Amino acid sequence: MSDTSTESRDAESVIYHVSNLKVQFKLKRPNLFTPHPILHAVDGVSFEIQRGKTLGLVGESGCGKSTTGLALLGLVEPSQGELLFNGIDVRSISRQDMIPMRRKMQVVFQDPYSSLNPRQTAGEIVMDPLIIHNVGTQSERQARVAELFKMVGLRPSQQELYPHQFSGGQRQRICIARALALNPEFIVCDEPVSALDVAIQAQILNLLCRLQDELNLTYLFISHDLAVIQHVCDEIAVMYLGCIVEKTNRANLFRSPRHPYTRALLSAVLQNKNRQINRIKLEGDIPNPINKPSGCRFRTRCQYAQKICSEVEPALEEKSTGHWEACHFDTASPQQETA
Amino acid sequence: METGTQKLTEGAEAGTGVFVFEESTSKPEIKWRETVRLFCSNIAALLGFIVLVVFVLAGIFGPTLYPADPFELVAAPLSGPGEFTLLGADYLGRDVFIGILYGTRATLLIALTATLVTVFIGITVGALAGFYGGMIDNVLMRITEFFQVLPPLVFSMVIVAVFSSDILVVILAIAVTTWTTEARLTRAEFLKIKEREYVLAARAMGASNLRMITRVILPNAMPPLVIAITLRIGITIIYEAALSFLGLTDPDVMTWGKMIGLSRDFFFDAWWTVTFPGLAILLVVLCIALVGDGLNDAFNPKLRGR
Amino acid sequence: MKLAIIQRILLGFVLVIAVIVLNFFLLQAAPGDVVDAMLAEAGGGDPELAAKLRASYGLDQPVFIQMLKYLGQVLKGDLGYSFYYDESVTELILGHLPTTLMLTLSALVIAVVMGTLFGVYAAMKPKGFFSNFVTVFSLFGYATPVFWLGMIILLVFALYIPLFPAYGIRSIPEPEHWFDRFLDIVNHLVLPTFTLAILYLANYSRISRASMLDVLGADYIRTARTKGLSEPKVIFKHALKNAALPVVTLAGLQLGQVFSGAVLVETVFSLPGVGPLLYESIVRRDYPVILGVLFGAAVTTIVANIITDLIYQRMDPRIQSIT
Amino acid sequence: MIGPMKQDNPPNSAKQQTPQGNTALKVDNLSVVFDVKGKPVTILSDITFSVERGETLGIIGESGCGKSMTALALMRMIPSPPGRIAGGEVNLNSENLLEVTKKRMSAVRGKEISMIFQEPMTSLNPVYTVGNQLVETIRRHKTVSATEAQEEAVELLRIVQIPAPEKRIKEYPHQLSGGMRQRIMIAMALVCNPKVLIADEPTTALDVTVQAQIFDLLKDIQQKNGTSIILITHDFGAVSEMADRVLVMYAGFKIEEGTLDEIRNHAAHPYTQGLLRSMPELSTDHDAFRTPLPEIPGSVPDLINRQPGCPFGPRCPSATAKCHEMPPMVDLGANRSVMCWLAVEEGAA
Repeated sequence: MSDTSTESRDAESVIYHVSNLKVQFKLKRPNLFTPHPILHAVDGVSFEIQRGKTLGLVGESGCGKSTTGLALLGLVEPSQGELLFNGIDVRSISRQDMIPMRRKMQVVFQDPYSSLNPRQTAGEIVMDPLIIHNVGTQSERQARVAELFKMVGLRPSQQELYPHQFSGGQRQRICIARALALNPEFIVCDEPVSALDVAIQAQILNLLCRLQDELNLTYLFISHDLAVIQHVCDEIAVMYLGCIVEKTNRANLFRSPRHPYTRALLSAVLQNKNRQINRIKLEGDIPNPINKPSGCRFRTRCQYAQKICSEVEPALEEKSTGHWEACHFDTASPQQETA
Repeated sequence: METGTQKLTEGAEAGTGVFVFEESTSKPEIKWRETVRLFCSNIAALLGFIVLVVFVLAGIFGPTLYPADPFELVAAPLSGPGEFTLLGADYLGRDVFIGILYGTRATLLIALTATLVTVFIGITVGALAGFYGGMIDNVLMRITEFFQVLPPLVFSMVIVAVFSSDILVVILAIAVTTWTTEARLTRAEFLKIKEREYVLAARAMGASNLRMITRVILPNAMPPLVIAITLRIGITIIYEAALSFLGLTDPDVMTWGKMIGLSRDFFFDAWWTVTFPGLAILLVVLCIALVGDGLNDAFNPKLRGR
Repeated sequence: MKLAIIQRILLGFVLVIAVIVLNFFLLQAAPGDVVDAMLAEAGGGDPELAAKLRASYGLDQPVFIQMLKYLGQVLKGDLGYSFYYDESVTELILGHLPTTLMLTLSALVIAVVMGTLFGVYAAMKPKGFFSNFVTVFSLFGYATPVFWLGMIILLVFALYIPLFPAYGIRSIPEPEHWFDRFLDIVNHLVLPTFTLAILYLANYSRISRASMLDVLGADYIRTARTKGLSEPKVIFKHALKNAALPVVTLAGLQLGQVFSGAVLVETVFSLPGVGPLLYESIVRRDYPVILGVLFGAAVTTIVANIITDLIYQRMDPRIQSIT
Repeated sequence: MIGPMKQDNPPNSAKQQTPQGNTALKVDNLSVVFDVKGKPVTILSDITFSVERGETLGIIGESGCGKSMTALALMRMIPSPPGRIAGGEVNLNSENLLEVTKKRMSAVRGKEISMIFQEPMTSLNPVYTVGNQLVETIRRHKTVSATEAQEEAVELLRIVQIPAPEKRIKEYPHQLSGGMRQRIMIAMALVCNPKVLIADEPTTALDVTVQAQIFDLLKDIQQKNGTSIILITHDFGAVSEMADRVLVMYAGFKIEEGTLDEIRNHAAHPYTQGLLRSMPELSTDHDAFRTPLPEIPGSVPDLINRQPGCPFGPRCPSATAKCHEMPPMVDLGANRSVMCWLAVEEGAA
């Protein structure tokens, strides 16, 4: 696999262009006399997804990675930002025009137990998108469903079964088949393997990779697991509290991570082969996204935090070719090695 | 061994060829069939169901097979069971048995219609509030809250007193005062199911709101609703009986509650005039409860024994 | 916390206003008005007098103005005048309220306390005899019409085994000593309270049994056991408080229905409560009293709901801070 | 930093210094049966292991393999009915916990053996303050006054590194973050310095960075108190991080046991091998990108309709006709054993 940063980035190769995306949720107020608390779930995120590639969004719970995915699919209403899918502004088009767009983008969720309607058989679930978009005749639909079942490694005879009669891994295969039904170009994989057992994870990851190659799919791959991200993603964006703190290709991120948070996250990964010796310990917990710290949002847990960090929010800047970072300092320089 | 592992990387689900275990051959079980099977294995529920069927048949065919007028004076006033009539006569000499027989039709009909109206209002309001949320939810829930502070029986007594004791008014009076329970339940179910990822997935596929409500969410919200509706029929029977007991019902229709109410001043002298109609109510509602319990167990086999 | 209470009371006030508005429109919809009632009492009158009277009562003004007037009147505590009883409706209702309150509150307290205990005990042995008893008992509680149960209880405990008086709240003549008078009232209240309580008891024991079973499966109960706490402590400290939450919610929601039950029980036992007052007024078509009772019942429910909310907030710390 | 000390500092490895027979907990042939629709289903089959003082034993397996059930069985907290302990011994201080009275058992819980759970969100009672729940634990096992217990509770919170413990102790669980709640759970488990601490997926519900903090804390406590830890997890990374020895479970059986190093590098059972290989790992080899991961086909067997023979048979790449029979447990010396016909053949050869 070649390094994507050297490839041309013309409009043709970009399938999704996101700039300054913000999503806010108005929370229930505790009583009538206080204003609604605003949760800034996604707070100004920009990236591009290359056609046929995988962009990984990685971060801990509450960092806004899933919300970003839902916003790209038009399933949550952004409060600000530009979303260009194949050059078309998704936010400005009418409801009616959105329907054909939906065929091109699909989603696979984390929990295969809650993402299938328990009242439908597996076959009906996979056929549903075809019915909704009125594709083909009944017999064509049935043929398509059988084909999809084969594609994801299920037997056609399993169409008659209900979701509760499948194991977790098989359910996730049904979800993938449903996502593929309309021949989408772009799929948001929202933690597709987090709820599965280790041995099953491998099955699903292999399937997703194989399908991407066969069908030339583009993935937005959302995960908290850096090992999984490293395994499948070409480009990676690290999110913390609603913002991207680092964005680069896979080789750069894992070979020379820059942002203190990325490095802490990497060193916190539990490894099978050896125990981490120089673990960077982060103090405390992720702050509440309703009351974010001023300035740099990572400063409360950052060992390099200075006065400026609480005053000015660092912008996401290209620190070296194809390597973007939001930090006031260059903390990844060699002094780190001695620490 | 190495070759073995590589052969397996294709992601198929079957065994490895050398060593094939019999695959479990459980037939695809269709959910409702399983539900019916579970229901029938519950003897009390089945018994309740049979008794209910008997009452319904009596309500439908009884008056045809046994033509009589429940208001007719056929026996000596306050004569006991077995004297002139099967279950005795009331203070004017009306036959208690014929009253119960004819009351079955009226009582069940009023209760069923009132339940349908109640459930229709309740589910509609609850579904809209739960599905759309936000402002719509707020407004509908404030309205629900308003209806909840009006004590149901008192409120329906007032409605009947202000308008009229026509059967339609009685039915509406029952429905208007009790739909809030169904609305709250439906809303709660909708809110819960709305969070499930398959609902989000349906939206991602481009399903319309109507499809989401009727095809995706409502079928999954049905099990608790079916149980609630079943129990609601029983509650409505008692409710209607209470209104009739107080004399707030159509004067030309004989119902079980009215029989008890009419004999209110004489029951110290003739226990049978209130006991038998009351037992009829008790029996029917009890059987409905048994059926409801059976449905509950059948829908949630995990909760059995609770 | 304090703001939440103020908010709750404000919302209650809005509901009261809404009930008054509803009352006004019901009054409009009712056949006849105050003047008709007065003239009927006086044995008829000529249309001219009627028109004059209507003008003096402001009945010729636009509906909206009349509604505002009515609203102001009710908020001042004036619910109108009963021509049948020849008394102010407010005073009439306040006079009948103590009996109703005594009956409903004692029945409710008995039902909630005993019901919770029944439920807890049944949940500890979900397959045991007592647990099955609670299930059957609650089934009968659901299926029995309260007025019929009252009549049967009267037959048994007042007629065949005459242990208690059959009707009224005081003996005639009344005993001299205040304590004897108190005992006399209690004696009269035993059967109606028992009737009402037994049905609610059935309901509460079922709810608390289900809720207790739920809570006993919770992770924090497992934690309490791994800490080595004794079983009574696990049940009565850790489980009970959590299991009681749904019971409190239900009790709050049901207060209005307790009122409904009281109407029927009072009618059966001929207690001088609000129930028979309402019944009589409906027979006499005495609309100011009918709507006054509706208003009173609604206000009682609203106040009860506010109290329930406050109790709930005290029991569940999660409610207090939402963020 | 505790990580490096563990490797460089000999005094820390307490178990190597102490003589043999320093076993904290010994489990023999523990079996658990559940009645499902009147049919007995064996959830745990003859589990045998022991834990040395100051040692961490990792129990690893996929969901439904019986690892959490093992923990509950040790505490005698199997939900009953439908479950029951069908046989075996759990020896702690030369006392078989399966035979002591209920009263004695509840005195042992929280004092000699403590437990922490996966979901710190739901494991604390939401309607009582943190302090209340800590104090009641202290007063259950120690005769101290309320104020003394209160002071002790604050001290415990300090030990588990909770900032501002005097303030936190008055808060309710919902006011704390997941990491904080797990620390509270640990503090509660430490009240009496238990000999054995069972940690059932203690970090699964937590974020990666918080997970590391909790592991460091557990190691710290073990080092100070010489507590034996039984770590139950599905994550080999967590086992590598914490454990000295590893026990692999599958479908209610112990299928392999050995030191961390042996399991990691020389796994004998095909299941263990598959599990280790199928795990995506952070690698420095960037060409490994998207190479298919070796997978274990199929999924965990249904315990109710299990076929006779080796439980892993249907999914095993090296299965032979012999695997229709139950393989024996093969002892490979010093606490190293494996349940597989392959090992039997190797032993014979």
